[in-house]
Amino acid sequence: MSSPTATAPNYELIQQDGLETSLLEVSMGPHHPSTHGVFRMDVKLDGETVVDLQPVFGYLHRNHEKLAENMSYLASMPFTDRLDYFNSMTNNWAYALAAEKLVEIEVPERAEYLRVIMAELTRLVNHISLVGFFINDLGALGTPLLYAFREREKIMDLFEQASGARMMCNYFRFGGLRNDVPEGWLDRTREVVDRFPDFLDEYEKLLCENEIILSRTQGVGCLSRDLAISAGITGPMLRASGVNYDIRKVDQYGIYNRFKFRVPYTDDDVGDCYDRFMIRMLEMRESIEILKQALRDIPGGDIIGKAPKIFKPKPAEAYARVEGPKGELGFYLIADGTPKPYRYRVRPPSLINLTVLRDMCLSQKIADAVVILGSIDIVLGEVDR
Amino acid sequence: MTLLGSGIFKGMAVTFRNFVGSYFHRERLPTNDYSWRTEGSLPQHAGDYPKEEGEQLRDTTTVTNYSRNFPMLLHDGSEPMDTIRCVACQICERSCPPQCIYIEKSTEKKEDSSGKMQFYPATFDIDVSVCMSCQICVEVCPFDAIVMNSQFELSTPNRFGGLLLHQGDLLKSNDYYHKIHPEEAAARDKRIADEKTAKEAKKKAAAEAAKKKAEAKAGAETEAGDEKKEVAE
Amino acid sequence: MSHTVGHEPILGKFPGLEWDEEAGALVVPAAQAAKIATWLRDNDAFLLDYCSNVTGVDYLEREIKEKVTNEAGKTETVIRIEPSRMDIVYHLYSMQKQTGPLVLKQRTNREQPEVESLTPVWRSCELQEREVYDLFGVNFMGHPDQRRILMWDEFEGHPMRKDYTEPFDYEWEPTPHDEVLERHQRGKVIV
Amino acid sequence: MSLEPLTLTDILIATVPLMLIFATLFAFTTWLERKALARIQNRIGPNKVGIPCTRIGLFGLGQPAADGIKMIFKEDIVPRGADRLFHLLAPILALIPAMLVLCFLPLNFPWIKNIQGLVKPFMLDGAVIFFFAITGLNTLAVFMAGWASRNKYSLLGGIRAVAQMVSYEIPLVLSAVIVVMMVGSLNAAEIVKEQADEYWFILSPWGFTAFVIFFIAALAETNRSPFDLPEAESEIIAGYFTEYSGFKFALFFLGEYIAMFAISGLAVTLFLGGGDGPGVTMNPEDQGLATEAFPGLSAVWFLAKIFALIAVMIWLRGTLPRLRVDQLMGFAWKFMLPLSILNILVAGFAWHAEQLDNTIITVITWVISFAVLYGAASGLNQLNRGKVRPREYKYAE
Repeated sequence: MSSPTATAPNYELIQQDGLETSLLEVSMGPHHPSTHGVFRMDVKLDGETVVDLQPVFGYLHRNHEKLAENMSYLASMPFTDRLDYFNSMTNNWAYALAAEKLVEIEVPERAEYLRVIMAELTRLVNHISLVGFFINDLGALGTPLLYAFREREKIMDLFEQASGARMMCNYFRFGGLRNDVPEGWLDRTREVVDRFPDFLDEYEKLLCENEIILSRTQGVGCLSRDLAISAGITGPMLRASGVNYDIRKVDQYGIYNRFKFRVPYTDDDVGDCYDRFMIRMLEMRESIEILKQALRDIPGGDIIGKAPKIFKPKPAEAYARVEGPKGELGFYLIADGTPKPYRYRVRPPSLINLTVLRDMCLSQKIADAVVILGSIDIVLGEVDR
Repeated sequence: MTLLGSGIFKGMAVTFRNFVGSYFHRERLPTNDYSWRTEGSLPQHAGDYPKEEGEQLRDTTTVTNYSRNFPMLLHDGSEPMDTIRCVACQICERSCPPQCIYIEKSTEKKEDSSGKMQFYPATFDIDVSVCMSCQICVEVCPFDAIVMNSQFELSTPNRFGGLLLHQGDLLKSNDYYHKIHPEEAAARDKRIADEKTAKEAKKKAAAEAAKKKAEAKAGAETEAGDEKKEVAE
Repeated sequence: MSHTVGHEPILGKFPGLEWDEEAGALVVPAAQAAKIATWLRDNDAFLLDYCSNVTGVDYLEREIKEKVTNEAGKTETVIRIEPSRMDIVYHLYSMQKQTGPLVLKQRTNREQPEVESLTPVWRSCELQEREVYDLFGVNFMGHPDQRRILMWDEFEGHPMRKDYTEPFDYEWEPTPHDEVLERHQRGKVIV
Repeated sequence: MSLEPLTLTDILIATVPLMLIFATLFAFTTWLERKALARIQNRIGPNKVGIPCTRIGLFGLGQPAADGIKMIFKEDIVPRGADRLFHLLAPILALIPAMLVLCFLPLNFPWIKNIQGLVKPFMLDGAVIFFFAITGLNTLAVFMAGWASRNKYSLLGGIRAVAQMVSYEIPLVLSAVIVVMMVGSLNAAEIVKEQADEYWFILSPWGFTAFVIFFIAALAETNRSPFDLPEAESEIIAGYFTEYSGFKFALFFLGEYIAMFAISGLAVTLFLGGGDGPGVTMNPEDQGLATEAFPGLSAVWFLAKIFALIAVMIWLRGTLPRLRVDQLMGFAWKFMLPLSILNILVAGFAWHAEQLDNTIITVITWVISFAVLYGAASGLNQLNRGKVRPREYKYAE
């Protein structure tokens, strides 16, 4: 089996009666309404059809890894918030997991539960706003997006009450969490979680049967199972391509083995934008199930384990990964016995999911290229780091 | 067979319900009227924007109570510089990830609020154009001297000077802290008090133990020697 | 739980294959990397079809002081010089068997780093190897599209190398806290 | 009926109030659209700009004026290398045809009753043909803007606009043909009179089908969502007016809304009975003029119907995403065109059936034609849709 690689269709310019035609080269981005940030696609068009597409990265590059290598372990924590600024909580968690692997800190029970709650709330936030943005890319005038943001706001309030900030939470610490949640927070969360399915019902009614959305997304941006595995696609995108692989189930990090939840995936080898959109819609319902169980079972107690005052791990290597809302978010740390990591590496799901952008966009329409990019779900803070 | 275009009609029903609902159900309309009472009372905290004054005072669950923005320095009494908690140990300066804190230690010691002789910061600047509100300075501070403020109306036309907060801008009283973050401030004060009593109890116990030991060891020694020992403690 | 992949069966198969116990990684000789990778991917015992993470690690030449107990039973400090090197690290998982990770390392010198590209084996290496090329200056032989990815094309140097220094004409926007930065750059230890 | 030649005063009295009214309505419609969209999206919408120098908000009714002032004072930027002349002409050309066709809407404003000569515009015998001929010019303006901007997005937008407008012109005209067939006249006033006498055409099966086709095609003609491809924000920035700013942009904006009024006005004329409504009797002997309960009632009804249609347009805009360009063309050629041709046949048979003047036969004809049209629409829909339908998903425990 050889690795499937991208090949541009053998495209030939038509020359007729001495008239020369050429492709229309459009540089979509770095400021374009729907590249989700400063991302560029150099597109070659034949009429409306995409003949070639080259993603161009690096407009938001700040060498996060180098910064972190010149900083104490703890000081990188707030910078992980800024990787994928929709999911600061899961970013924190992945980094904390990697650091905890280096020094083996016990995480108290309550902190583990709160970590799961935060991560699943984050997943709701990410998926709901992603679906909103995705429909926006399809050309809806922001209505689904604003409904999504209406609900996101409620979860953002919860984050703010717990951590003090809406997006840059900086809430996780090695061995636990920074502080306990305030009084009554769990009740407010329960209320939000209980009402979320109603919103999802409404949202599904608005979107899932709409003929225009169906015809715009089905058969668009197909990603075969083999290519998805080979290209290292993770997260909802992988499951939409027909692979049942969820790191919450495979690695069972944290306490995910205690919760009963299902992982939606598709069985057929289509993997188009509709699948990716629907898998995210279905995943939100499962997140709500996890949240309900976690909120029911959460014990009292300490919030942070016995972490050393000065974090100075012995020389070792650790790779930890979590199922972030966008895919596998991994942190690879090499300690050399100093308070700074010798090597600090982020495995960004957004960047690696973009590997197949070209393959999916070729010979689609330019409007589809935007939709496909939307369905990949990227955040440029993470792509460029 | 479904009705022709039924998906579109369902969607239109949803938007219509939201259209009507936004007039009747408050929670469908997350934004509030962007208005405040009089010309003079400009918003000071995030909570001011969506809320009327009375409503905001009653509400302890949202924005101001929990949010953090930029750090501030705490002082205990009425005269800020005399009761400043900061002892210019520069831990926060060293652990600040974007390195936005600048401290100069004083050359001589001064009495702090509890009467102890301590250093104090001769200069304490925070460049809020760089600060990323991560709260790590608050966590590392062993003296509870620096906490997060929730004031955010800091915009200024001066890009260089205006965003560099000096000691005078940063110093806030503990009462102010209690007003903006009541729960957190109460917890912090309780912890400080607990630590203090624990420390005192420990000290007392240690002193007593030492006393006993000394007594047992050399019961016949003079009082002067005993005193000497206590001083050495 | 995820099962780590046993490395023992692989060691005998290929000459020159080493197991780095400290790092927990399989060190492959650079010339055979693609062959071994393909074998690992297609062999039924491993089926490592998913390459999660690709990165480089730059090791400068350094002196390691070690306390060694000599024959006489005395401890003495020995200075050992570890040569500089460049590691390219691959984290491999199996999606079919749900096992992993197996860490694969290609080791090369850091003056003229050159390794075999594994992009033909796993597509997921494509962008990550470009990133390693960009930030570490490692040349991947057989990479279909080796260009800079994060830095711009005219950029000189490879910023993730440990000995990289900013060029003197680096564009710098003055801020009111330049003094603070200066003090930090004078070599304060960050706790 | 012989008419006196028009004087300049007559023309001014007929046209200036019309332009003023529609310019005001344009301002009001932008406010309405922003407000309604905001409410659909659970926002408040414009609510601050009211009477200047006071804090009286007036629900943001001053917003359009503020927008207008802003637009006028904004810098007019023409890209380097653009064709300056056509860049300037395009927004003007976009506005003129839209304004022009407004004159031929059978609006019975009270002041025109007194001037005998001014009845003439409403009695233009080829009003419907004239309407389509003039609105066709809009395509030219859009393409001119797209080409002259020297911007690839503008060009794409211009190309899309031409393809879309030309394609949708056909179902638009074909559905209007049905009304012309039923009435036997191209005169707008006569069409209205016929509907006032018999029934509004929207109430018959073929009329309803024709109205739906007309309305959808009208959305496409005026580049409204879900057919706003020429200005698709998420794909090609702002399409053909990407490079327009300031007053030129305002002219485009104005032209677009006036075109909306015009095409809704035509829909009202053709299918919704024009100025007909409670309190209004159309005078058969005095073509186009009506006896009203109070002066201007007929015009109010007409405008109310226009606004009803515009409200639906806004509602659709707030709900639907955009079609793709091939689907858009497919929809026009594979769905709307066959359906409207079939509709013409159905309408023809129905007209003959109605000539028999038998209630039972008429009812049967209506039922049959409804069934035929709905069946044809469903069939075409199924054919076009292919395998597109909601899917089932699996769960792994």
